[in-house]
Order: sequence, then structure tokens, then C-alpha cells
Amino acid sequence: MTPRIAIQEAPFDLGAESARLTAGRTDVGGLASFVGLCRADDGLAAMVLEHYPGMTERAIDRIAQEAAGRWPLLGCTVIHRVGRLPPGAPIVLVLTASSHRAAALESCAFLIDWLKTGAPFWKREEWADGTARWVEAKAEDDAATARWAPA
Amino acid sequence: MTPRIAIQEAPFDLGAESARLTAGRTDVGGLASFVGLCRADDGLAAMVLEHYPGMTERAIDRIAQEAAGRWPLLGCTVIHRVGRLPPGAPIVLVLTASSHRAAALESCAFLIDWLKTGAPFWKREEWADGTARWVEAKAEDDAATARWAPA
Amino acid sequence: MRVLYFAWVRQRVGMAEEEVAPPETVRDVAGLIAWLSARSPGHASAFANPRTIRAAVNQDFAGPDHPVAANDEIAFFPPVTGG
Amino acid sequence: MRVLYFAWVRQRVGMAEEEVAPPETVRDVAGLIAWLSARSPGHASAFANPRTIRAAVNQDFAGPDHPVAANDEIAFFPPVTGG
Repeated sequence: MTPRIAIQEAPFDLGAESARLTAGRTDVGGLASFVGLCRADDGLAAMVLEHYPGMTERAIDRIAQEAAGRWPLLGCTVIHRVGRLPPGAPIVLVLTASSHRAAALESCAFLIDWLKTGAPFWKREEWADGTARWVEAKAEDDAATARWAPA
Repeated sequence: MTPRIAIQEAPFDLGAESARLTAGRTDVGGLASFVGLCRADDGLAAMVLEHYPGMTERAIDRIAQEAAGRWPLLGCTVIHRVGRLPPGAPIVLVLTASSHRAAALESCAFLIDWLKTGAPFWKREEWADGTARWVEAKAEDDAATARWAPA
Repeated sequence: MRVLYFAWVRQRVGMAEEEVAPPETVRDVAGLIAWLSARSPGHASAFANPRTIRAAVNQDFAGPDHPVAANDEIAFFPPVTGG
Repeated sequence: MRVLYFAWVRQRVGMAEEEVAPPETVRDVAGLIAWLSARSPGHASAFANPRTIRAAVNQDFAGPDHPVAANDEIAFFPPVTGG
């Protein structure tokens, strides 16, 4: 299983990415996806995403391989957008394919939880009044990632 | 939140259904989906799905309302195909939208687990050698549904 | 009383639905199964092992003790296998 | 040694990257932070609270005790907020 990993400014196409994981094969029984979008909290004008080119792709590839070791994955796609994104814009896509649904659902949740805490992305919020602030890391995201740690 | 529920022979369009839940709104932070597909286990020619018209829609609507009571959902779509489906064909789609990712991911898993045990669908497998057999219910599906029961 | 059959229950009974008028002594799902079983060899075959049969009364799942009445829609089918 | 800065660390330092040649006494991430802090008021401001700073050495997350060497790529940034 070779994960497909992309960091890009352009939007992604959920339907096309999903079709790419299943096209021409008949062993996929379940396909789980998660799309994270930019919410328009109280006067948010845009979200600006920055990342660490090189390290980002390496880190995501490593966690995708870890997921493939924990669940019998037949396919895995992670696309994360960077740059300036308006409210309502999709930011991140995680797609996992497996022969069984639990593996697809669990690995998808695992990967998005991990992306929140383990991939070098940073978000800056720009507000309608001209101010901007860097989003702070959340303790609840650390907790969500920690629940996947081996006991 | 009014769930969108459809029982149909036609394929569904994951991209279009996803766009329908987020179009024109900026409060959705997470969109989770699950697509179940027909696997080609050893010589399977087709899967034939039958359901109980009327009861199916009622039962799915009821469980979607239950999900909306347990998680703060902003949207929910369940599409289940019936009729004769070849290996590789998508069978079922569950889509959930929420402001936060955990609610979207958990409610999506809840709904697909429930569909396996609580909605009146039946699958018949047709084999390349001309034989056919009704799929038997699995104890593991009952267990998956049971884990969502209130403690 | 309208009775519907699905999946292999339908195949064994040999029809998808029928209108029936059981005697007043048939008061619940279990009683209806016993009465239907005597209607034909197909019915008898379908209901031979009641543990493999599920029922719905007016489109809600119902156990063997659930009452049945003249205007009800009753359905019999195997454990469900959707999703 | 190549040093990269991201997010508000980059903004405070005032540049995205720089080549530096610290003395041999700078052997680990914590030592490098102390040495860089003395380079400018911007550096000092960026590293004022080391608890809010994360580091990577050659594109792997690294703690304060992680060794640093002449040909390494070292990055400093806040806790990540992607996804």
C-alpha cells in the first residue's frame, strides 16, 4: 500500500479521490473519509495555512505507514491544503480503504487525529477587523491523539 | 437537521452528496463519510439487495434522529442501493456533518454499524457457477451495534 | 390482515404478500406464525425454525409476544444483512 | 548549519531561514536556542518562552537534548495546528 500524499493550495475533489482508491479493483469493502473545513467563527475573514515543506510529507508518509501496519489498508490518501482559505473552504482530506469497514473507519479517525498534533502545519486566523492571530494548539487534540497510543 | 434518506437502484455521487451538505454554509467543520462496496469474494457474480419499502425509510429516519440527539449534527445523508449490484459497486453511503470532527466521525460509524443490524435489507449472493445464497447475519455486526448502546 | 414476506422467507412461502383472516384465537406474532405454518408446505418450510425468523408489525420490529390485529401489516423475514 | 523558522517564530525572528555557525560549545537544541537568542532582539523575543517552542532536527521532531551538528537542518516553530 503506497499512500497518496499531497500538500497543495488547490482544492481537492472528494469524488475523484475516492474513485482513485477503488477504480478497477473489487477487494475494497469500505471506504472512509474525513474532510475538515474552515468554519466562519464570528467574523473570520480567512484562514492562512503554513507548513514545513519536506518534513510535512515525510511525517505524513510515516504515519500512513503506521496506520497500514495497524489496520489492513488497501489504500490511503491524505491531502492538506495550504495558503489562504476562506470560510467554508475544505482544508484537509483523509481517505482510507480496506476490505472491512471497521479498519477503514478507525484508520481514518486515527489519521485525522494525528494530523492535528503530529504534522507541521500552522494556522493563522485573519479577522474582518484586520487583526490576525495564530491558532493555538488544543489540549483536546493531544488527548485525541493519545487515545491511539499502544497501551 | 432533516436527514436525507434515499433507497435507490441508481449509483450515488459521493462528491455531489458531500457538496450538498456544505453548500452555502460556513458552520461545518468536519464531514465524515463511509461508502460500503460489493467485494468480489472468490467467484461472486453479483449481490442482489432487497428491502422492505416503507419500513426501511422509517427505520433509517428514526436512527438518524437518534444520531442527531447524540451528536450535534448539521447534516446527515444515508443512501442505500437495492437491486443487482456487480462486484466493485458501491452499495451504501453514510455522510455526517458537524462543527467538530469527533461528532462527524463517531456518528458516521454509529450509523453504518446500525445499518448492518437495524435496517430491513437482505443480501443474496449470486455466484459464477449459477448458485445463489442469502447472506447470513454476522454476530460481529451485532457486537458492533451493541457498543453504541447507552451504558 | 396483510402479511409480507422477504428474502428466503418469501422464496419458501412462494409469494411476496397475502391477505389473511386468522381466527380470533390468533392474538400475537407467535400465534400467527403457528397458524400460517399450517397453510401450505411452503409456509411450513419457511417457519420451520422460528429462531431464524424476524417479524415487524406495522413496520416496527416486533417479538413473538407482540399483539396482531385485523388491520395490521405484518412482515416476516430473516435477520437483516444490509449496509 | 541551516536554521528554519515557522509561524510566529518566523515573524518574531524576522526571517524564514538563516545559515549559522555556532561555536563548538553549542551541542544540542537547548544550547542552540540559547545561542540564537543572543543574535537579535527578534531572536530573543521568539525564544523568550522555550516551553512554547518546538524543534525539528533534519525534519524529525527533536527535544531540547537532541544533538545538533554543522550540517544539520534545524527548525523552530510553535506547537502544530493543522488538520
